[in-house]
Amino acid sequence: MSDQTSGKAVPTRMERFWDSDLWWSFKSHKSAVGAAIVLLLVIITAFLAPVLSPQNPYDLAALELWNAELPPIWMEGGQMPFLLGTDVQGRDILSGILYGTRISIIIGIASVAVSLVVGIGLGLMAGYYGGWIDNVLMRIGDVLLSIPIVLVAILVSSVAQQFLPPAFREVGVAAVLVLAIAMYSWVQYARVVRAQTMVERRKEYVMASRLVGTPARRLMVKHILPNTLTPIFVAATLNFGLAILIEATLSFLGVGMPPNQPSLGTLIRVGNQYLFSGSWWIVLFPSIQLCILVVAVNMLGDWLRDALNPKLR
Amino acid sequence: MMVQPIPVPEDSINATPALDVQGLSVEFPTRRGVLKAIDDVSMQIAPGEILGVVGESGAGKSITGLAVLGLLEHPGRIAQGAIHVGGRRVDTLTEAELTKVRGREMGAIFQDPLTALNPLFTVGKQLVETIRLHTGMSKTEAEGRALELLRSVGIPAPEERLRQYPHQFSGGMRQRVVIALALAAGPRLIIADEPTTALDVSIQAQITALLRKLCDETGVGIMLVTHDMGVIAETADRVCVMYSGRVVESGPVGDVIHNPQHPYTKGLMAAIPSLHDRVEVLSQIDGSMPRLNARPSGCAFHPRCPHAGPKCSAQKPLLQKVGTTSAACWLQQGGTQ
Amino acid sequence: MKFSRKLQSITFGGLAAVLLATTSTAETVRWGAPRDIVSLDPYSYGDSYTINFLNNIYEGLVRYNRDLEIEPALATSWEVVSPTTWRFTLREGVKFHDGADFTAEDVMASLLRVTDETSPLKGNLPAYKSAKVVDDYTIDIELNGAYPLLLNDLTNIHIFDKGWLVANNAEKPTDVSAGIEGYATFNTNGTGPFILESRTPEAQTILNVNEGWWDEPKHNLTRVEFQPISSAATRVAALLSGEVDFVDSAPVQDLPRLEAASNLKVLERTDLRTVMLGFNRRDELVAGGENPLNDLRVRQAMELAVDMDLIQQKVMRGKSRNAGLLVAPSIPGYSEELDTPAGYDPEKAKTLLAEAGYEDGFEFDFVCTNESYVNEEQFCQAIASMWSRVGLSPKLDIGPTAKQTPKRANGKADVYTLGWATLPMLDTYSILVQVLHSKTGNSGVFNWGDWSYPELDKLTQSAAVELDRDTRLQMETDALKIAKEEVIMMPLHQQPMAWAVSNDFSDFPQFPDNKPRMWYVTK
Amino acid sequence: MLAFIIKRLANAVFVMLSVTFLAFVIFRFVGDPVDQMLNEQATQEQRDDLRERLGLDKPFLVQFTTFVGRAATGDFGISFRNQRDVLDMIAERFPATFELVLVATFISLIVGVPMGVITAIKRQSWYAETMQFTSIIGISLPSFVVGIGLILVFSVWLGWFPAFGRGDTVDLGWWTTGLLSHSGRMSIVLPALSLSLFQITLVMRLVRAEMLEVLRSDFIKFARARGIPARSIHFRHALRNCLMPVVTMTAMQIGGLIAFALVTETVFQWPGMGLLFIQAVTFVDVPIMAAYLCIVALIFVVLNAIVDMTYAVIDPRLRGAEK
Amino acid sequence: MNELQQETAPALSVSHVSKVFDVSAPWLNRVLERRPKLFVEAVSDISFTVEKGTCFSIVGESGCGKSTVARLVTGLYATSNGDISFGTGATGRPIKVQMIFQDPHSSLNPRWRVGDIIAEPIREMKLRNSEDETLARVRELLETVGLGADDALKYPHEFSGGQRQRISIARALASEPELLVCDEPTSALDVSVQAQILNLMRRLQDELGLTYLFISHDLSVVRHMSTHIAVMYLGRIVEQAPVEELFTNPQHPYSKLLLATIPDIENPKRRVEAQAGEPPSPLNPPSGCAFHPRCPVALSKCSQSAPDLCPTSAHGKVACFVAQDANNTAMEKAAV
Repeated sequence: MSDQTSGKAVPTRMERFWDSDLWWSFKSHKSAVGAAIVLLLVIITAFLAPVLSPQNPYDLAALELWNAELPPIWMEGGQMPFLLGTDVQGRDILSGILYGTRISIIIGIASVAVSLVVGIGLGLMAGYYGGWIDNVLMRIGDVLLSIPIVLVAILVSSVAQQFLPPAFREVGVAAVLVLAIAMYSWVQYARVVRAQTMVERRKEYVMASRLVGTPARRLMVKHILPNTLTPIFVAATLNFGLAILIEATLSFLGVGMPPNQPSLGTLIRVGNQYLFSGSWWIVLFPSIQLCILVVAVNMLGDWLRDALNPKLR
Repeated sequence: MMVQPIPVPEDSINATPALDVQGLSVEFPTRRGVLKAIDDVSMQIAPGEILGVVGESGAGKSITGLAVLGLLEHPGRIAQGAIHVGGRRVDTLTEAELTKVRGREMGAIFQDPLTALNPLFTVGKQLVETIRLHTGMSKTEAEGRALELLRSVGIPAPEERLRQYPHQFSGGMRQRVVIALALAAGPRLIIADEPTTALDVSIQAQITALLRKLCDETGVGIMLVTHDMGVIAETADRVCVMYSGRVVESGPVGDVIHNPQHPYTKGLMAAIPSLHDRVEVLSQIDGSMPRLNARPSGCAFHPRCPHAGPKCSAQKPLLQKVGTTSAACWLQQGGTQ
Repeated sequence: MKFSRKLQSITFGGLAAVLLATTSTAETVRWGAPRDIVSLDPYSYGDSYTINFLNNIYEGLVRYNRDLEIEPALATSWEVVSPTTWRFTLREGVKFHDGADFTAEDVMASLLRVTDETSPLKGNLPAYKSAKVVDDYTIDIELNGAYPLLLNDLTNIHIFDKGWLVANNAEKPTDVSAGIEGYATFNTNGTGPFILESRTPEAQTILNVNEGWWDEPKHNLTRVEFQPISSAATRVAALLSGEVDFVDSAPVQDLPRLEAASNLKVLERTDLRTVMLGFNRRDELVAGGENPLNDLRVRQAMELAVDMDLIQQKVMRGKSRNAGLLVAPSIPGYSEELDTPAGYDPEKAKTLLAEAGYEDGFEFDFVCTNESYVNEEQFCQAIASMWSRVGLSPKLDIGPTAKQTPKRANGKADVYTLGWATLPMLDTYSILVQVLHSKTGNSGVFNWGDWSYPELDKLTQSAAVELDRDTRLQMETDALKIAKEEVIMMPLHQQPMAWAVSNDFSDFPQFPDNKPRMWYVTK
Repeated sequence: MLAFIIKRLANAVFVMLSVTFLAFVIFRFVGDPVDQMLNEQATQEQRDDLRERLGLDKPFLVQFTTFVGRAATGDFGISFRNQRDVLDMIAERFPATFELVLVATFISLIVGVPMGVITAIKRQSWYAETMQFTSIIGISLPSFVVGIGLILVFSVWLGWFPAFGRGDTVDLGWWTTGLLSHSGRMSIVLPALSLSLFQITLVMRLVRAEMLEVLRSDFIKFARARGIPARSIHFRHALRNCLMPVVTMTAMQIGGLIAFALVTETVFQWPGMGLLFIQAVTFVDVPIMAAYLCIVALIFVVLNAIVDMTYAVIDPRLRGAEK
Repeated sequence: MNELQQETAPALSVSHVSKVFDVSAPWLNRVLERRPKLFVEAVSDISFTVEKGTCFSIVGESGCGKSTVARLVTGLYATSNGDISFGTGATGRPIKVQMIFQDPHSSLNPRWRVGDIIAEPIREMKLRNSEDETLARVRELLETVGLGADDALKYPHEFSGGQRQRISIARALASEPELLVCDEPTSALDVSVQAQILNLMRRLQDELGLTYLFISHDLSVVRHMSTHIAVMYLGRIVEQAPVEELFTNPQHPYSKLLLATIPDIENPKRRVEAQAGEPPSPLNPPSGCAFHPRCPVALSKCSQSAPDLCPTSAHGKVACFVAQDANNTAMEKAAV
């Protein structure tokens, strides 16, 4: 009876993955592979920053003003171990970039994670129950979407930072940024999940499960949720890039990370002041790193969107 | 009411078939190798004839229709064979040349009338556009013909309907509009891909009757692609049974239904529950149609065939005349050994 | 039809405006400023940058000349009638921009306005008690005690036209809380060398020459275009590309580049402003816990731990002047022998900290702003870094002035920056009474750390009423000495002041008070 | 239709009320307004007096109602720092931002739509792939980095365009425009370019996605089967069907651009509302922050409502829905 | 006595059940346009009983309310009116009901392994005590429906449509029901596969003593499967009869229309002009008998009042004035 399926050993999860269209599409996309490698490299180096970088740029005691504004190593006056030169505080640019990238990535991931949890949870509820819950949640979303994200982030960030007690300032600023970015982007996930939930809820497999008395919570989590994740996954990847950009923008505008805990945006803002004085390396390298990071993320997200879109296959 | 066919040179009407497909193969290159969706398919449709192409999903019947229209989706391609529409070879035409042939020489009707019409244009606009494109008529002339077409496909109050948008039509009426559009330039051939599947039973009968009538009146040849043997029986003159990308049997409708030659056709006919007699157990063909990337060697049907012999798995049978019909089966062609 | 005519007139109007805009470039200063003035009303906001700019439109009774000596302006002469009464004789024939005559009533109205209860500037005229119009061109000013610095204060008290104030219901300073705009906030009527043509806040303020100015113009300008460009990089770019021809605060790091540009010259000197650090002297630190900053050894250690020479060289590009005293050399009361920077000795600093019982250091808040002083963000980081290296744990808090000032003023800062130029008084007394004096009454307003040194307070109070200049200056110097010995505040440097101007200007005098006086500029 | 409009308006009012609430919370709780208004020398009596005059001693709800009532009439109070009517200040700056956004939008449509169409219909060609790749870079570059780069290259090195400001403006009475003067036109080039870069890629990608979607649809297949030529299919049938999302997004993005322009305005010192806002944030000039928030939201909401209503006019399906 | 009653009591009785959906325009539209609330009676006042071990079918065109009946019976929808009651099962408890769905693609969660899909009812309803027993039961069920035990580890997309429908049946059987509601179980399948599924269902009916409520639009399938048939039109049962009676002697004009228009392979009714007209919208049903605008024999009273479902024969019922009149006349004649 089970004609073509019997006889073959059942593949494991990993084998399934290696054999999947997704993996195959990935392998055949040069740009996606390239982007993944670059991204992996950026992330690994960022998280190995304490090991890799010659200096801890957040440790005030490690900064030596004598080493201020040294050019990159290949230029005249360049000094070991400052491969990419130093800024005006004697902060090693390479170390600053590695640590700054780490902050950017952490804020990006954290804000995506927070907004995912909130967005998926609320989206599932709105989509599954409908009615007034749906109405209230979606109206809140409308309001948040009516205020452009940069504005929300600036306001939240600048307002909330005021209320931070000094003891929490160091962790607090990053947390505030995460919340500021997440506050906006959960709406997007909530909407996607809600729409998808409303579709899935009517599907027959959900009815079949309801017929055997599966409780609503389990229905949502075990049945509906896994089937809404594909578009969410794509959106999350692209939003990760966006979150990094927003964080950089806020820091550039001066309402983000402070100069003694620089993220990439802060490094660019500070470096921008030295653009005309000849110390171009202070602004150039962080800018390049930021662009590389976001381009890689977006390229991967772009590929993922096409690869996971059943209509494009 | 009869549609005036666009005058065609007298001699070509009956002399050449509306459609002549010879040895057509269609391939889809995929990462797991090249899929042969259609394998060596041949069929002819005479003017004024309805050829039913029947088969289960995945048998390649729709792809045959699309290949004739030159509308295979990327990366599908015609690998072999020749297609002549009204005597003109179309499979070698460039896209630009094909564009001139489509609509003018051959029309198409698709399954879902809801999505087949551009929602942003009125029905009249879409009709006039198509008519003028192929006939060079003036706008007023084209409008006149559009009215005539709508009337001929049985749409009441066509003057009013011309100014309406597709969403203002019911499903059956919309399918009539689609048929009118396919007929707009008086083609010799219409590819009707599951034209009744999306419709209710009572409407379905109206549409098949309409197709039958138009075919008789205008002499257009129709390729009726469907999975519903009943529709074929009601509508077609001849039938082509497809299985796994190949034609396994073809012949006049009555003969194929009542006296099928190929084991697959036999099984298929027996599997349809009868409207008249009640049996305890339906005859069934075990298993399911192979996927195109795992087509069995020799006769594609042999793993499911109760009569299969060694030859069946070794060699591909060709379509051979058996009485009034043709079948591709070694049983009919001198045994399975 | 009607519409098209309207459109026509608009277009013609537009064309005319375009023509005007392109023809009036003759002797124009295009001024790229680091920030906008906040108002056109000099009394609405205690902001010296605004007041400095408005001095081109409004004038006081007296003014500083090119050498920063006081000279007559709207008053031609003055005499001290009694220790508490000064009589001013006013200049005749002076006209306001709207044509009204200048009289003693105008001075009276202006004094009332600036000393009004709601005026943010009333602290700038601390000795004022009342005034009395003697005749059209004579006015008496009554003081609440002997006060030698009245003229210095008056340089910055701009004179309004009374009639204009009355007509526009602007006799009182604009009161933000009332929720209405003051007329003087966006209109002017002064006697000065330039007349306001137009103003778009944060975009452009345009002045034209006042042909009817009472004084003999030493300038040849016809127009001043004032444009705030807050981003330093953009400001430099605009200067390099020739879009502006004067920048009054060029970033020090860009000076070599600007000097190298063929069309520009850089004017630099050290500012009168001394930048210093203040200490929280309350019983507890902001974060709680006993306050080590009350221990003199700790403050000394903090001073010794900072390598000001290195900062001068790297952060300030050699442009600043390291200070050992809280006032600049040209300020009366300055003493050269006291002006000895503490020097850099981290070992001794550690020893002192150990002696005080803080060998492991302690945590404290270090509050800086990011735009008040030259390269403030950078030198704060550098200082924090140096302190870290002797074992202290400064928590650096950098933000805009508007956010940091409430923290500093309300005692929510352990260590903070402050710059003091003694302007417009140009006398050590200014810093003594406003910063170093204990917080009592109108004194010690900027004593944000809340310290109290009775001896210093006494010297300050005596200096206030001492009419003999030398005695007074000695008292002031003595007070400074106490401040130095006790490390009440930690002087850092006199910050550099750099203007970059186009070579088209033949004369563009720079003043140590960092005030561009357009009436001395020739192109 | 009427019900639709009313519902749309009700929704808009709800959104505006919520945003106003947010603005009010900022206004009320970001620092003590009294602290911001009075200087350090003020006595406790002065403070209490001011508190009473501002109505800060009233219950929260009363304060909010007053705030909403005044905001509805455009009265956002006067700026702490500039002491001018906040609405006047914003109105003064509005033309600058609006012109910038308009020009940027124009550029993005002119460039983005054709690029989107090309990448959709010639999906496999090298130039389509190049454009697609470039668009990822365009969407990834932070606009401040782009702005700095543009200034460096086109102002400082090449000296072609001004680095800052708006150039000469022409006062039309109710509007000041930089587009009528040469220097104004030169000045807008770089900021508009920098602002539109992101937008171009957005439009391009949207058009591409929509085109691909529409090109796959049955009615396009049917149109091809009728022999409609490719050009007519692409531009008459397909493009028209994907214009609505493009129009929607463009209109919605105008709201977003107005806000996003603050980055560009900061880099190019463009005297628009965004610069005003950023400076207000720096100086904690709360009335301006609150007013800007409300006004941007209002623009957003109004554009949204207009788009929704245009929808009903453009799409025969929605038009016909009311019988 | 009691036992006897249990034996003969029907598995399912549906009496005067209606289901009304509120499809009103939003509140504001209604107020502004002075439109009343709008309800659609998807199912109106239907009654039928299903005897144990039989197959009761409901046929009709799309939108006639037959799927709604299926969902009402399974409890996915609540009734607006009327009662649905179940007989007593073999164990003495009320009969359990399960459902087989139409679309084998959407009726199985694509992210779940087949084994988990089939085990879900067992786990949810705690029908087995241990995991081992559950898995054994899953294997057993897979084999019952003709699949291999090792298919439990695969995902639905690895199966063909027919196999998926088998999985669907296995899942339905997992909760050990005695009544299966089958909503168009074969309409998405190809003919040869349809035969497999129909045969399987017949086999299971015999082996497990199942009762079917079978919903379909396909008359030939219905004829093959059912013992009783109800024909629905616009929410009402217009005719109800044992299968042979309905096919040989349809009473209602709509039943006649259906039989006349379905394609018949054996006796193609070619060249017969099909009856015009389309089913009316349920939003705006015609007055009286809903079929009257399309009815060739409609009387004037047909547009005024709706006929009740009245018995015409021992087992047959019809809701048509004309058919009832004819019947009465015939009976009178017979009586005379």
